[in-house]
Amino acid sequence: MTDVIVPPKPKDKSGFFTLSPLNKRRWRNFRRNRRAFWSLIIFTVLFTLSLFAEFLANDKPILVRYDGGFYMPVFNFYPETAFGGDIRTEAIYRDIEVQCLIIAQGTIDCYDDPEGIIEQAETGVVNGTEINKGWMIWPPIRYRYDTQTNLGRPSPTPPDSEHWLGTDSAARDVLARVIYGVRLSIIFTLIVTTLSSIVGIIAGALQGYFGGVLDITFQRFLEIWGNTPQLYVIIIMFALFGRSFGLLLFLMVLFGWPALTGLVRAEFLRARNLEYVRAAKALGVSDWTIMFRHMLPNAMVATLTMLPFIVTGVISTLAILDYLGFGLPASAPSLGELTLQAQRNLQAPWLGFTAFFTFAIMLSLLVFIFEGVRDAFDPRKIFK
Amino acid sequence: MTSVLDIRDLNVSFQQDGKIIQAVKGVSFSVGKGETVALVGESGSGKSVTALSTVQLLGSNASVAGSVKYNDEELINVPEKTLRRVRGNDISFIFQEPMTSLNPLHRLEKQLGESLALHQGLTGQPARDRILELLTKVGIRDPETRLDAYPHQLSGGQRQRVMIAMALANGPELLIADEPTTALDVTIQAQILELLADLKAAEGMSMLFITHDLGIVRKIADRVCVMKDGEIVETGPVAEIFDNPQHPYTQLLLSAEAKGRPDPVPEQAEKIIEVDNLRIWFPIQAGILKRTVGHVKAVNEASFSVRSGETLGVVGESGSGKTTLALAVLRLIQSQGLITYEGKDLRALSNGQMRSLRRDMQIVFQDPYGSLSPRMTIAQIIAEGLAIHVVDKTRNDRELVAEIMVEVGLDPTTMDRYPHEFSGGQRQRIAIARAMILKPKLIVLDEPTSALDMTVQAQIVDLLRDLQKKYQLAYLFISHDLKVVRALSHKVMVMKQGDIVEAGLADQIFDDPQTEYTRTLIRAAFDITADDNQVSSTA
Amino acid sequence: MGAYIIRRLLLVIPTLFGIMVINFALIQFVPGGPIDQAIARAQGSGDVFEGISGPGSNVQLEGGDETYIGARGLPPEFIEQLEREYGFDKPPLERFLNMMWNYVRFDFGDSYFQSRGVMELVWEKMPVSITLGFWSVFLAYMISIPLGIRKAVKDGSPFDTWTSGAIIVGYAIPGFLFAILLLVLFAGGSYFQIFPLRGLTSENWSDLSFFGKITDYLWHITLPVIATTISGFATLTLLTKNSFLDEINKQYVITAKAKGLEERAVLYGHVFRNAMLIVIAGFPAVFIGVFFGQSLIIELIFSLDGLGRLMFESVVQRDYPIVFGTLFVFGIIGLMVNIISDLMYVVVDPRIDFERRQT
Amino acid sequence: AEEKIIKSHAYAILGEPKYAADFEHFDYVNPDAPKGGEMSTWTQGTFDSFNPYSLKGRAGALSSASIERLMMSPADESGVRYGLLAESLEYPESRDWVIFNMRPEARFSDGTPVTADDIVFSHELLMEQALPSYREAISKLVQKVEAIDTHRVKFTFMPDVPRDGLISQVSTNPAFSRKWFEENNMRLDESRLVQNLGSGPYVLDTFNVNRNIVYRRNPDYWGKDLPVNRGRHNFDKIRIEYFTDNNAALEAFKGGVYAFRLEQSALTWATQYDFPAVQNGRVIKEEIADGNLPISEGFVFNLNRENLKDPRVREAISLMYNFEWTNESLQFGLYSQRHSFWENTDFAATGIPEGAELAFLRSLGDLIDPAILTEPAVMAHTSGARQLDRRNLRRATQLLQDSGWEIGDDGKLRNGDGQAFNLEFLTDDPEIERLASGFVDNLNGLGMNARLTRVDPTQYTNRTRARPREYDMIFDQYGTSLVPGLGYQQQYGSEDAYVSNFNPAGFADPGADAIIEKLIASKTPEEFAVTTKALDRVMRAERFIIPTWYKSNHWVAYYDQYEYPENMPPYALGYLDFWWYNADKGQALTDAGAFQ
Ligand SMILES: Nc1ncnc2c1ncn2[C@@H]1O[C@H](COP(=O)(O)OP(=O)(O)OP(=O)(O)O)[C@@H](O)[C@H]1O
Ligand SMILES: Nc1ncnc2c1ncn2[C@@H]1O[C@H](COP(=O)(O)OP(=O)(O)OP(=O)(O)O)[C@@H](O)[C@H]1O
Ligand SMILES: [Mg+2]
Ligand SMILES: [Mg+2]
Repeated sequence: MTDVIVPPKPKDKSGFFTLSPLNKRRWRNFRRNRRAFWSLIIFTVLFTLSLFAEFLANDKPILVRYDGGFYMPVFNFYPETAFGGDIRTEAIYRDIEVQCLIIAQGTIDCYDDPEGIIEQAETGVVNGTEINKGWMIWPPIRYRYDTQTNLGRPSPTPPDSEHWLGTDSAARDVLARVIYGVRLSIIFTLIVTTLSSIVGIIAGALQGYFGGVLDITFQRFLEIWGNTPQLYVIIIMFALFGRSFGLLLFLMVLFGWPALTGLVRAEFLRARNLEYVRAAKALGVSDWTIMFRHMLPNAMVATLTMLPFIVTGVISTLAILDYLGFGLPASAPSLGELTLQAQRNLQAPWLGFTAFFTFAIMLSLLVFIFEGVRDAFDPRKIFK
Repeated sequence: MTSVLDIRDLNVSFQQDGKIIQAVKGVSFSVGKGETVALVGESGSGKSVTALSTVQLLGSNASVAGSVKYNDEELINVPEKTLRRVRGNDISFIFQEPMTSLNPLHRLEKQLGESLALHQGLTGQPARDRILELLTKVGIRDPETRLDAYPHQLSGGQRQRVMIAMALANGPELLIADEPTTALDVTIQAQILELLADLKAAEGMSMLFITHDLGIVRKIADRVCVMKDGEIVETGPVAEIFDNPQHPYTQLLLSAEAKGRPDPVPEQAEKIIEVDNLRIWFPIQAGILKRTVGHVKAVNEASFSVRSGETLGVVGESGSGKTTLALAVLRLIQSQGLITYEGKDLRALSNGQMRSLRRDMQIVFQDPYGSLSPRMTIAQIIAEGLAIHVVDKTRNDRELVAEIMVEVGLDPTTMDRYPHEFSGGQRQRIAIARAMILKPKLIVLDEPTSALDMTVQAQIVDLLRDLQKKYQLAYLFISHDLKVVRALSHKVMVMKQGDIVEAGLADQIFDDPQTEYTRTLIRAAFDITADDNQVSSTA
Repeated sequence: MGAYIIRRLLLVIPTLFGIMVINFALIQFVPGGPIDQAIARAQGSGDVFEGISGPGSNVQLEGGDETYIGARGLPPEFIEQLEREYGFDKPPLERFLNMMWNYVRFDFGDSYFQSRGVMELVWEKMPVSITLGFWSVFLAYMISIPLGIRKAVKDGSPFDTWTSGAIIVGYAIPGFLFAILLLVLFAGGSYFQIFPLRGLTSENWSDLSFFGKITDYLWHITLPVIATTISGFATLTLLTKNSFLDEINKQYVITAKAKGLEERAVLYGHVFRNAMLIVIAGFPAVFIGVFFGQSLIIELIFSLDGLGRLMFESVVQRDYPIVFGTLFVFGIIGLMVNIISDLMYVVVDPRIDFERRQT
Repeated sequence: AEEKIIKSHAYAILGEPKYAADFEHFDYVNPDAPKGGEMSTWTQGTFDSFNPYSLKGRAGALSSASIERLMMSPADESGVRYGLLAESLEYPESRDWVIFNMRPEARFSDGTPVTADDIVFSHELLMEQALPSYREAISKLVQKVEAIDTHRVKFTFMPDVPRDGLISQVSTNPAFSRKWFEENNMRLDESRLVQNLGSGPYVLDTFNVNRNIVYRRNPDYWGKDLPVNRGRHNFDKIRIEYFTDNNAALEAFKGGVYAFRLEQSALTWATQYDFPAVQNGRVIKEEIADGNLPISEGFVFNLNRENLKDPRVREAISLMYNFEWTNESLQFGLYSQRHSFWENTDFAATGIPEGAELAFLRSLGDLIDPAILTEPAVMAHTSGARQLDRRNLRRATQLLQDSGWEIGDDGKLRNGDGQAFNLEFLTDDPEIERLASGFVDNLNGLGMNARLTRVDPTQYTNRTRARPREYDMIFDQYGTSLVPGLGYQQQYGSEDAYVSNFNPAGFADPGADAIIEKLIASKTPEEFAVTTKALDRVMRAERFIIPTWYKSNHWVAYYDQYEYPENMPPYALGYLDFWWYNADKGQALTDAGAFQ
């Protein structure tokens, strides 16, 4: 039968990976949902930006030119002595003296009259001697999440040209904290959500699909697990291993995965009776494929709906843990801590607004993206 | 004659993944008061879409243009409220796919009682009485015991009859019936047609009747519209069309018939499957505790065998346990008794062992729609088996899929669509393609041609016969269409209420039925044909 | 099915036992126990909520018995006596068995830090918890489900878009910030003094007429309930919407429409049960949950004394009788509710069963 | 041998009581203060008990206020007691015992007289059911308590304990009613919503758990005309409102739910008190001088840690604390830097030792570092406006280098063995976390591996109670007082240094021990001053605590209906005690709708 026209399996232009026609259709549908598509783009952009937080907000210059050499303080440690100073600890680039040293090729007079020397250095000659003028490239925000600023005013201070979102109650730049905080929360939640959803969905699917003893014992296990006071486990683990990002992550996955299990189990209990499952079985499809290729896409409503909320749920659990004092280490740029500060400092509404907008933007983007995904997977959805 | 339904220049198009598919193109016809118009034509030609668009029951991706007037009232682009008044009461619907058309979570009583309450305000005992009456009329045995059943506990034909009862409940003025008798055995079919004829006579009910069974058309229709590719190619009084078809397609349609006889089975053919004393009883459960209060004896002590290259036709009244038997043979439901496949006891195999055998035993389900995963494209669905059971390594899956699609009469360019974007007959062919692509040794076909028009039906029958010859396939062929059974089967088994009442060689059964039941069955089948002849001769 | 239920009921016992064992084992490893808490108390600190409610604007009003507390030495005898008092002089196994024996007889003992029975305390906190639990669930369901259905019907319309926006914003507002905002705006002395600052009822509640009592109660709970509910719409609404979207195009819905049913009847009579398996089956849990509604932070902000506070406090203070007593009782209830939920699945969808599939 | 028996209306630990036996009223009260009105204020949390003598339950505000004692302390003298239930006291010079002569007119609020037997009963009750720590302490001091007759009670002290402070200790014993306890079957070690029967000026009026407690002035109070009570207890009612949330409480104040607020939070004080009622003068916001000895709070080193044993290291670490920046940026500039353990008093060491102090220090010989004799007393360092002060950084580096900690090429401190400098700052208080985070950052800047660990209060207790102590640094306090007392040994003595909870640094120094011995025994204020200055000097030189902040004012805000005496006493704010209500102003406010 050579005359059969096989619709070409469209090749993806990128050539890196090829999408099946169905996935292409889904992707097209997703793209047609402009809200979801733009949300995805914005989210990706924001997230990518936040990945480069060190270059956006830092109390160290990205690049330093000193005495003919290049220095990258963001990555490397340089003592002040490296720039001709006399302090052997890390150079404090925010100090005018250090800036002067860098610009004026380590002129020691910088300790006495930094402004003056810098002014002279502009001319290329300091105190009569010609110098190799240095320079620095700073990130747009000259604060890291834990940099305490020298404002000379009680913090929190309202937004101004120096601190675009003001400072928080520990005199730290709110914008810098938000940038780092967003990165931290997103990485944290993506990992936690991915891991716990995978485990949770698989567990729920197995339970619902196979039923019987597997279901009944696993459920009991979940019940026991669900009744374990997380706070104690967290306290114990923190006491044993110290507070850390990784440990908290591990604990959140540990306690987070049953969230979806019940839903998926229920959907599977129902779906396993449907005719197409029987058809797949008759075809000899393996249980695994039946579960994840046939049933899951159809039993995914609840899961897909819940996912953005699980993501934000992780963020807010993190926030609440911070709030209750069982969260990340103190100086970590946590959004929860920001909210707590907002509550404590009602006179500083910019804290509350920042927290709110950060949450709202992240959540809306996620909800819209997942709505798009859901629609893209909906065979009946049409896009005008 | 005043027309009850007047369709002018109806255009229906679907939006499908950015493309526009024109399903109905400028269709115009009308149905007069008390008149029965039959809509026949190729599978996928737009019959169902035309019917559904009359009262705006198409999904949101359809756009309908033109005019549909019901008793001079426009139904296109009018508020839901107007439509609601008309639907169910004045215009009743029987949907093509009864298997999926009932609410799976409502008991029969509720499904039927709902329209009664809605349009007649009937509740309580009177409603119940009426429901029982309706069920009896459509030939459901022991209707009292069925009131509490859920749709999934009914056989395909039973569900279809429930649909019919539902449609007739309010004595509609216009009945739109989309292949209402496909899942019914000939006796019941006759009973239903009679019922419809009565209603027509007594209450002047008009009908728009969609079917591929030309026998029925001859029997009950006044006029016929022949559709092809979304257009009406020919229309006229029944007799005229049948006797003197103008359009080539009509001619083709009328001449198409499942003809011929199966090739004889080679002598040395070995038994593929052997069933001994198979019994399937469904518990009847009550209350949330689900106490078992009795059993539906779906299949009692069935024994038979099929050899390779052989076709065993299974016929019997609707609800007699054919589907149940078929499922049990492939170990898709639990059963008692012995099932031996190539000498192995199927019931003793582990799930894994069973799985590797599945390549060789395939099934086409009675409910094709339900058996297609709604979120997979048909290319995926058809090709799925290929991924599990290596068939032909040298060739690309999509090529194989395209090939089989052409063989069953589907357009391969549609392979990336979802199941719901097809017509009933097309879905049935998808299900056939899915089974055939694996070239298995045994195929169970549960009413595989019920939704197919004559031309396609003939094509499929030929295909089945060809494949059987080529690959020595064994078929377990379940059908109500005795002509098709005749054309395909070497042996025939007749079932009634779970029992095999008669079994033997096809010729023997057809020519010399032993039991009364078989005789009635065969008589009924040929009665209608006889009637046809009558109609055509009198006209 | 009957056998299944009996099996499930019997399994409650080992499960509960498992829960208790795990927890008991766990607390053996928690740094800091009731004794430390007692010592902290003896030294005049150990307020659990200080970290949350803001650094103490707390004036020491405990009567200035400075010489009494002044002798805050920590002789070993003191600790020994505490240990005796809390039963820590016995080996863990014995303590555990004692505890279980008592619990089996529904004797939950007294709090370590209050001379009152555990159940008495729980009982006392119920009004607040029920109020917050009931109203937030009630509002969430009453608003979310119809809203979700509407959104599904009007999928993609401007209505769909703006309601999505609204519920997301609601969800994104950190509950406690919102609570404070409400409090400052509508209860505080700065803006509108419309609602009361704290409590469930007025002081003179018992003197009010029946109608007065109701209005007084509603007046008091408005702000806390709004604050607890605001974020609760999003999930349920979107779940409803998406579930409906999945069902709304199915063939049986068209059948229902063809019967001439009204849209409402189609949506609520036909689609609802099919679409909302999870929501319906989850309802018993939600309903029971109403009685144990916990919203720690709202309780703190509105000075309500509910279970949220009791439970958190007991965990942090290592008030183990309360921790274990509540664990036991809520554990039993939870296990029962799980059974009911599973039965609900079957009620909603009779095709569902829990057996192993043989085929 | 006949001992001289001293009989007096008052007892002073040091020196002489200010008021003679026939005084009419305390100087600081307004003897003509009008009676009436209501004092209302708030407190945080909730209450579930009225028995503050048990660890169980949270006692309601002022729940022990109605319990009177044998003697009371005035607000303008420290270490002095005047008779309350007791008219006078008698004791021998040796102070082996003391007899209190009780006022026969004293009555419990149910009308029954307060007798010597009740005092005996109270003592027995406390010894049986009070906190073990208290029992422990008292049983070591008091041998027996007996009623000599109905109104004379005698306390006999243990033979070998120092006598100082014993009398004043027992003179503040509460007086419980035997009859009430026995009739009602009450215990002292339970939490209950029944108040102990007392004899004081106020009785419980109403209470609402989780909402408020109201006390009412007892018109039949037996002691209302006593000189010690003149001009006091002016309010008819005292109402304490309960809020869990600080914001809610403040809002309630703004809305007039209660009328008096003593502010503890700098943040609130600096930012929240500009609401309309303050602007239009309905609410008065003022700072009232606080003459109390500031508590010696600060960042405490764990001296048991090897790394922290060198005072130069401790000094280097101290230099990383920037008081000026912290106060300015985080504390609204409301605090002062503390230098001394007796800050703001004449007992603090200043400059180079001279005179009696020098002589005393010399007498200690080589128990103390000779540098102490010649160097001025250690003052807290100053820092510039920048969080990490370069000058201090340089100096700290130098100090560390001197003590063997070199900064490596990676900027990390290492000792000779190549070990890094790890330091954990432990806290359970988010506020401290906020205030100390800059300090800890600076330590990292100095090349240490410093981290700030916050744990929950129970765990904090657990870790600070553990021996050896499980922290490098914490924020804690040392207590000092204006009179000699036994506590000094517990706080600074080397005997208990390892175990004592009052010595979080584990400070132990033979020189300090010698000074403390003298300090406890000092008989006159002059003697006391010499010894405190010496101790102050020695302890400051040890730098075991980095002195932080203190404030010298009470921050109060109240509706303009309360008034207080012109010459406020140094040691008490007295808003529940000797303030009074101006009915006219109160009426005006009420008429203007200030209250809810
Ligand atoms: N939702 C849809 N989206 C896209 N195409 C559709 C959709 N529904 C139907 N079609 C297409 O419209 C055409 C007409 O379908 P229709 O169901 O009316 O056929 P039919 O005449 O009833 O056929 P059959 O006899 O097989 O039932 C078919 O080609 C089908 O593929
Ligand atoms: N799950 C079930 N529970 C209870 N009864 C059932 C169940 N499935 C089928 N039945 C009953 O078993 C009998 C046989 O059904 P089956 O589907 O095998 O009939 P059939 O011969 O295929 O009929 P049709 O020709 O109408 O499709 C019917 O009476 C049906 O009601
Ligand atoms: Mg059709
Ligand atoms: Mg069937």
